[in-house]
Amino acid sequence: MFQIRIHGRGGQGVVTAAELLSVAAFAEGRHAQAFPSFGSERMGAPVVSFCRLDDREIRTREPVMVPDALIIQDVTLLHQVDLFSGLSSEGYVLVNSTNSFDELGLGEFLRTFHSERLLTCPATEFALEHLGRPLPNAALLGGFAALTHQITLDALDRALRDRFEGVVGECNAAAAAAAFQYVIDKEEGLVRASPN
Amino acid sequence: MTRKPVHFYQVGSFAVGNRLLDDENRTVQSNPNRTNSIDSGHRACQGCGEVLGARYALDAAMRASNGQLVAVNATGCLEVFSTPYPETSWRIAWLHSLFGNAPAVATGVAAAMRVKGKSEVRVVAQAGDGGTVDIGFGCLSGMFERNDDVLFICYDNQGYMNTGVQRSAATPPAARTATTVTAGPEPGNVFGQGKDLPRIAMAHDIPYVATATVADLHDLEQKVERAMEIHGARYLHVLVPCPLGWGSASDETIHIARLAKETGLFPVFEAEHGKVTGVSPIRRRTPVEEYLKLQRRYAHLFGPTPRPDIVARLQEIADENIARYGLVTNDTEDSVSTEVTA
Amino acid sequence: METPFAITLDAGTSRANHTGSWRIERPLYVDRLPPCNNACPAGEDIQGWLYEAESGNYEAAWRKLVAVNPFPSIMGRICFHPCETACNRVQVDDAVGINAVERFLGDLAIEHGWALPATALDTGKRILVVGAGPAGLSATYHLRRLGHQVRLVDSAEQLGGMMRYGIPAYRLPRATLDAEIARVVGVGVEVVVGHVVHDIEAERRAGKFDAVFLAVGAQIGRRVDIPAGDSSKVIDAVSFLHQVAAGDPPLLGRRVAVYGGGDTALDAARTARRLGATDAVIIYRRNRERMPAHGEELEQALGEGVTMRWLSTVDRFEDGRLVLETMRLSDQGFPEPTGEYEELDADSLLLALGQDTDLSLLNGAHDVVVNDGVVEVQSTMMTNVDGVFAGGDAVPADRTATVAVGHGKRAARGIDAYVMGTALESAPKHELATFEKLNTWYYSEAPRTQRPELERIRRQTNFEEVVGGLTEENALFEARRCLSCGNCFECDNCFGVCPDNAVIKLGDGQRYQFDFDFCKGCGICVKECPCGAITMVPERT
Amino acid sequence: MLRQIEGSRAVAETVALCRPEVVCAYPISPQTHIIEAVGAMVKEGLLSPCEFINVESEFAAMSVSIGASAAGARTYTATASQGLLFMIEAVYNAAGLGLPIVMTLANRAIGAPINIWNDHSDAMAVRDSGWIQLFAETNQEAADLHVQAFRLAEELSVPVMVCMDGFILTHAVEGVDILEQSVVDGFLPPYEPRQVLDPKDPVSIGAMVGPEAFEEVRYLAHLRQMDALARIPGIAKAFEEVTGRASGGLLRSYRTEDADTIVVALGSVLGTIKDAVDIRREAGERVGVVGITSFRPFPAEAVREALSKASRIIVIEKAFSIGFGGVLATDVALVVQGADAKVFSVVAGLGGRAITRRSLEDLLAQSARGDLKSLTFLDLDRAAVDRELTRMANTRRSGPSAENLLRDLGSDHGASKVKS
Repeated sequence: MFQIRIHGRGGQGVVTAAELLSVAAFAEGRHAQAFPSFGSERMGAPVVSFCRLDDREIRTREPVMVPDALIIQDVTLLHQVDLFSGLSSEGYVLVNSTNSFDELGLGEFLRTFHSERLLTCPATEFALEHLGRPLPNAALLGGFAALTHQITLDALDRALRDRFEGVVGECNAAAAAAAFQYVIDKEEGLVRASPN
Repeated sequence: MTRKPVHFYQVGSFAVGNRLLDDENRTVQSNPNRTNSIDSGHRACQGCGEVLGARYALDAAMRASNGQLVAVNATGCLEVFSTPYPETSWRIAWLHSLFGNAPAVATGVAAAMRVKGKSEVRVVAQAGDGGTVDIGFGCLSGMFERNDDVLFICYDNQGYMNTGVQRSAATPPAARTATTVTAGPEPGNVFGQGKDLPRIAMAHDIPYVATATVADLHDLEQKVERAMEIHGARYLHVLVPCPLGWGSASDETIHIARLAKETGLFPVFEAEHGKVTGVSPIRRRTPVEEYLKLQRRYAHLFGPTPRPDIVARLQEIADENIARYGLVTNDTEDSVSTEVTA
Repeated sequence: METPFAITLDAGTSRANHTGSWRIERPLYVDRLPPCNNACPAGEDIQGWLYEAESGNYEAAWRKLVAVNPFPSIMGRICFHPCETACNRVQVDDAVGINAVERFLGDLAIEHGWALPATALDTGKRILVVGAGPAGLSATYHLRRLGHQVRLVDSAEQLGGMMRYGIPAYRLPRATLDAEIARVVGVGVEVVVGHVVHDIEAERRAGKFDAVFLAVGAQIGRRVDIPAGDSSKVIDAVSFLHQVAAGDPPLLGRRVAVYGGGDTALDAARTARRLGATDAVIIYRRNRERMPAHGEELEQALGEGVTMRWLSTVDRFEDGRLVLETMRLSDQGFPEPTGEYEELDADSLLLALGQDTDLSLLNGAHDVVVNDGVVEVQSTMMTNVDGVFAGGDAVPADRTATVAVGHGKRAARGIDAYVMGTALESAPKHELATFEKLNTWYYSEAPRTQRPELERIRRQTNFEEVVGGLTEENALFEARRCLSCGNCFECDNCFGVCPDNAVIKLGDGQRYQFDFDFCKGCGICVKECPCGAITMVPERT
Repeated sequence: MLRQIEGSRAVAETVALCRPEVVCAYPISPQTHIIEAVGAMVKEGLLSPCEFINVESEFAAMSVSIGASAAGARTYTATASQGLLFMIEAVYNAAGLGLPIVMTLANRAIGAPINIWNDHSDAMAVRDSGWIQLFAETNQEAADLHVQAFRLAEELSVPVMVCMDGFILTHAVEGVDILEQSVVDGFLPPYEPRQVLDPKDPVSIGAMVGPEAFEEVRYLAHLRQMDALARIPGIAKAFEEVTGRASGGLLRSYRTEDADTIVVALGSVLGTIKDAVDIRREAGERVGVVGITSFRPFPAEAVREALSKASRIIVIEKAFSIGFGGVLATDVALVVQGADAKVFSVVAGLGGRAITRRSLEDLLAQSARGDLKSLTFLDLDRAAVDRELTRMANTRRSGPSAENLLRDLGSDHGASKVKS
């Protein structure tokens, strides 16, 4: 079972992200479970959502407490919420940012992690470019697909087009694809950067 | 509202029947084949005004709907004395649910009839003043606001009579009830409280609001007929004296209701979409004393230490009504035109 | 429908619960005596025939009327209608115009030629009626209806008595009078006119009459001794009116004085005006309040230019000049001489000081008790002599045509009982329906219809009828103003206001009945009955 | 068709397939998404004929439902928590009148202190109202139970409440097979009311019943629920025949064949419990689970049967009767009395407190060690409680405990949802 925890702020589509993730996985014949952290939060407050992916029935209803992957939609949360709770050094971390982890001041904390499982991605920029609105969701999911290979870009593309009709679907899909490509490129760059 | 002129002086404009009129111009109550929606054998007190009001209103509604009527009843005297197992006095389709929900239940019945394509079936909800102005007020306001196709009839006997005469938001000032005893500087119910539900109903801009009393059958039946011509939320507020709660003689019920109107204490009028469209002017203007003295709930105003000051305040209320609705007209001493033109 | 136990109940099942057991008092339908009926000297069931008239059943109304009084058209003109004075409606607005409706019905009957009810089978009894005035004609009519043979004799050439010879044509057109008298005679009466009865006993024996009815009226004008010069013309008003009626009016000159304060004085004065008198002055020793004549008659007279000299007596009459003494009223209201005199020019003086009865025909019947010039009678109208009955102006009573008609009817019943040897049973009198017993809320006030009056000027110059009749609309209107005091008129109030549906409506004309299985005895029906036809009585214990 | 959708959506679409004729709506979390979706379907004409009525309160919602059902319409509404309590008078009335209304209850805690998160206090508050109460373990079951609920309600003329855990199920997106309209139509015949308001056949519904017949009326209501016990398995079986899916029924057992310890629970927590049980099984413990679907009527026989071999019965429930203990535990203890099994009452997940697999494993271990108390409050912050107790002992006016606890625990603990 692969468990994802998504951190963001109310209004950024945190809940939708988890749902889209589950829908994409479901489309590929996997069992998926997505659910929000149930709160009385309003726009702007820190929000969390969860997603579980598995090849067998998912029975548990507990919140994701030992995530395999973290998606952080808003770096301003870094120093406000206990984002990394339960995350092992085997885990994946995807952060929406134009800065590197070092620049975010996380270099030290993540030193024990697998570097190829850590990624910052300028999702908001992709969003602004393709949607014209700062909604990093789709782009982050594209990045997540490239980073973890838990879902394919195709499945994500379909999920997005199902969820958002017409142009909006197009734009979201485009943002996702752009981020996906960005990650692939960056990974290759990484490989090149470390010859041995 | 159009009224048929009545020229038959002997029979008068006000008697229940008139052998000189064509059948269709006679009252429903004069018809031997009237529904008797609430039939004999009920357990209402001697001289009960509420059962009279209910039969008047529902029989008229039955005629107006060609018998296609369903009535919803709130908890209260009317419900208790009409349907104690194993006998019911109702001859019409009737449902009792709770004290405070008659308007909502009626909304449900109306919705069901609509969805079932039985548009010919009309729905009436009825409650006492407690079930209307107090505990049922929320549901009533909701039903009004949604303009549901329900005629809601309040039989106002100005208190919780079923539970032994306690004060409601419809209890008039100075009246004695078990919870507004005649002690202290302001004996009985205090001034400056209570709800004027007809006006609150009008504020909802519903198609039809009217008041009536059991003393003027013609007026009451005409208002029910008018209400039944309209679809949407309608409200009819009927004053029904309660011999038990008011401390009046059982044979005075209609007389007292008449005086309530003639003094101006109970304005009889009708309104459409929030605007007053007609009033029943006072026929023989009467000072409030005549009305009050017939009821023991006001006895403390005329006792060993009379309270002319309080009586005067009640007279002021009557005068304000008279001014607000223009209840006194040139015809006020001339009943003929009072009834013929309105 | 499969309904759940106890929660759902079948319609109307509570009729199994007889709430009549709650009752400590029970309502009771009653009939009370309407004040109009109570006041009618002729004994008419006024409310009864008004009830028919309300529905527009005019013939039915007329039949109810003539069952008692064969002269609706006449009464509708000359009756002083005490019924209207007694009418409870006076306390709401104005009395119902009973008299006008009666006249309307009477005229309608004449117009349509409605016939009086058929007479009963011949009893073989023969009755002699002396005097064809209202009393005699009324008695004749009722006796014929009872199946008796009647011989009607009168000294005059035409029937009608005072109705013809005392009441001027402008108040009672001859056509009307003739029509209604003809209708009575038409039921089969042996009429003998121009025949003066000198000995009643002799005539009775000769004609083998089982009974006689004396209705000779009061035809003799009372005279007082007034010093008068030869040239001064003094006539009694009764003779004057008689001569006018007979078509042989005496010459009175242009200035006519009438002495007296009764209706005859007014009739004489108004007739004089019509005969061309420029001045018609009535001299009366009391004042207007104490004048016996009926108010509306005086109004009409004044309207026609008749003038009044109140508080005056005629001292003497000489050379076309009347000397009058001025009177004053004592504390008791009696006129007293003042010793002051004044003069009044007059060509003639008519005396209207009352009438006396000519009882010379009783000479043979010495036993008949006569008192103060009139005949004493019992309630059956029989004198103290077997088989001799009397009525009208000849017996002690108000001298009006209506009273006379009542006498005639009562005498007829008395005579019938006497000749048939049966006891005269009188129906129990109901309690009077007083105003307090009504709930007038249910009646709307309505103005009384004023009878159209002919222009005064026309009245002064001819004998055309002064007071016009009602149109049908007005008559219907008047009839429907009746409050039906004391008697159910099926307004459905009791049926409608019963909280327990304990009143059963029996259908048109059948009234109602209480369902004591359910009546709780609240009494609302009693309180709300407009005409006071329900009462409460204690529950039987 | 199997789709990855939110639980609320699945329920709304399934309810629509049942062709309700009158639907009353009043918003309250976490039920709101359901009536929003149904309302949209009515407005879009996808569900027709149907009267969708936005009422002014839950009291009105149930009251309108009463009128509509009495007039012969198939009627549906949904609520939760305070909403259920606000309509409770009408809830009892609907059952008393025998009106086959179906209502979704998105289970949520009851204040004060106000709390929007999941537990079963609301359902327990109307346990004795005369409604049938069915609990769903998954969103698939929640959807399926509604179809069965309408059939059950209308066969018996009894209202049915389908309970699904608020947020945990209503807001969870997972695979749910939404039935075909033809399948539902085949399974659920048109509503034939047992009694109906009809001017042509007038009756008085809702008479006043005195001592002479009231007990009988109530006893007959009890018999109808006993009747329901007999029908529920049959309806579930019929449902399985047309859908090929086992949903509903009275209860379901998991790995109880040889179990000496059996955990009993209601609703969605059963999934997490099963995971925990599997793990304990691997550790060699003979543990099983019994999930109760029909809480009212309570399947006494079936429960006794299912627990007959167990020596330790652990009843985990998201509600309790303050002053005594578990509500379900009390019912279970009553039916197994006589057998030599000990019943442990575990109160867990109140007000949305997550019930974690870890805590459940610990609980089972504790039970295996034999030191499980008869009444346990899972994951109770004992320290915070003790501090409040001392505070109350020391100062007379210590203020409301809830606020004090929050202050003590610190806002992030108090308000945040995710804790490790």
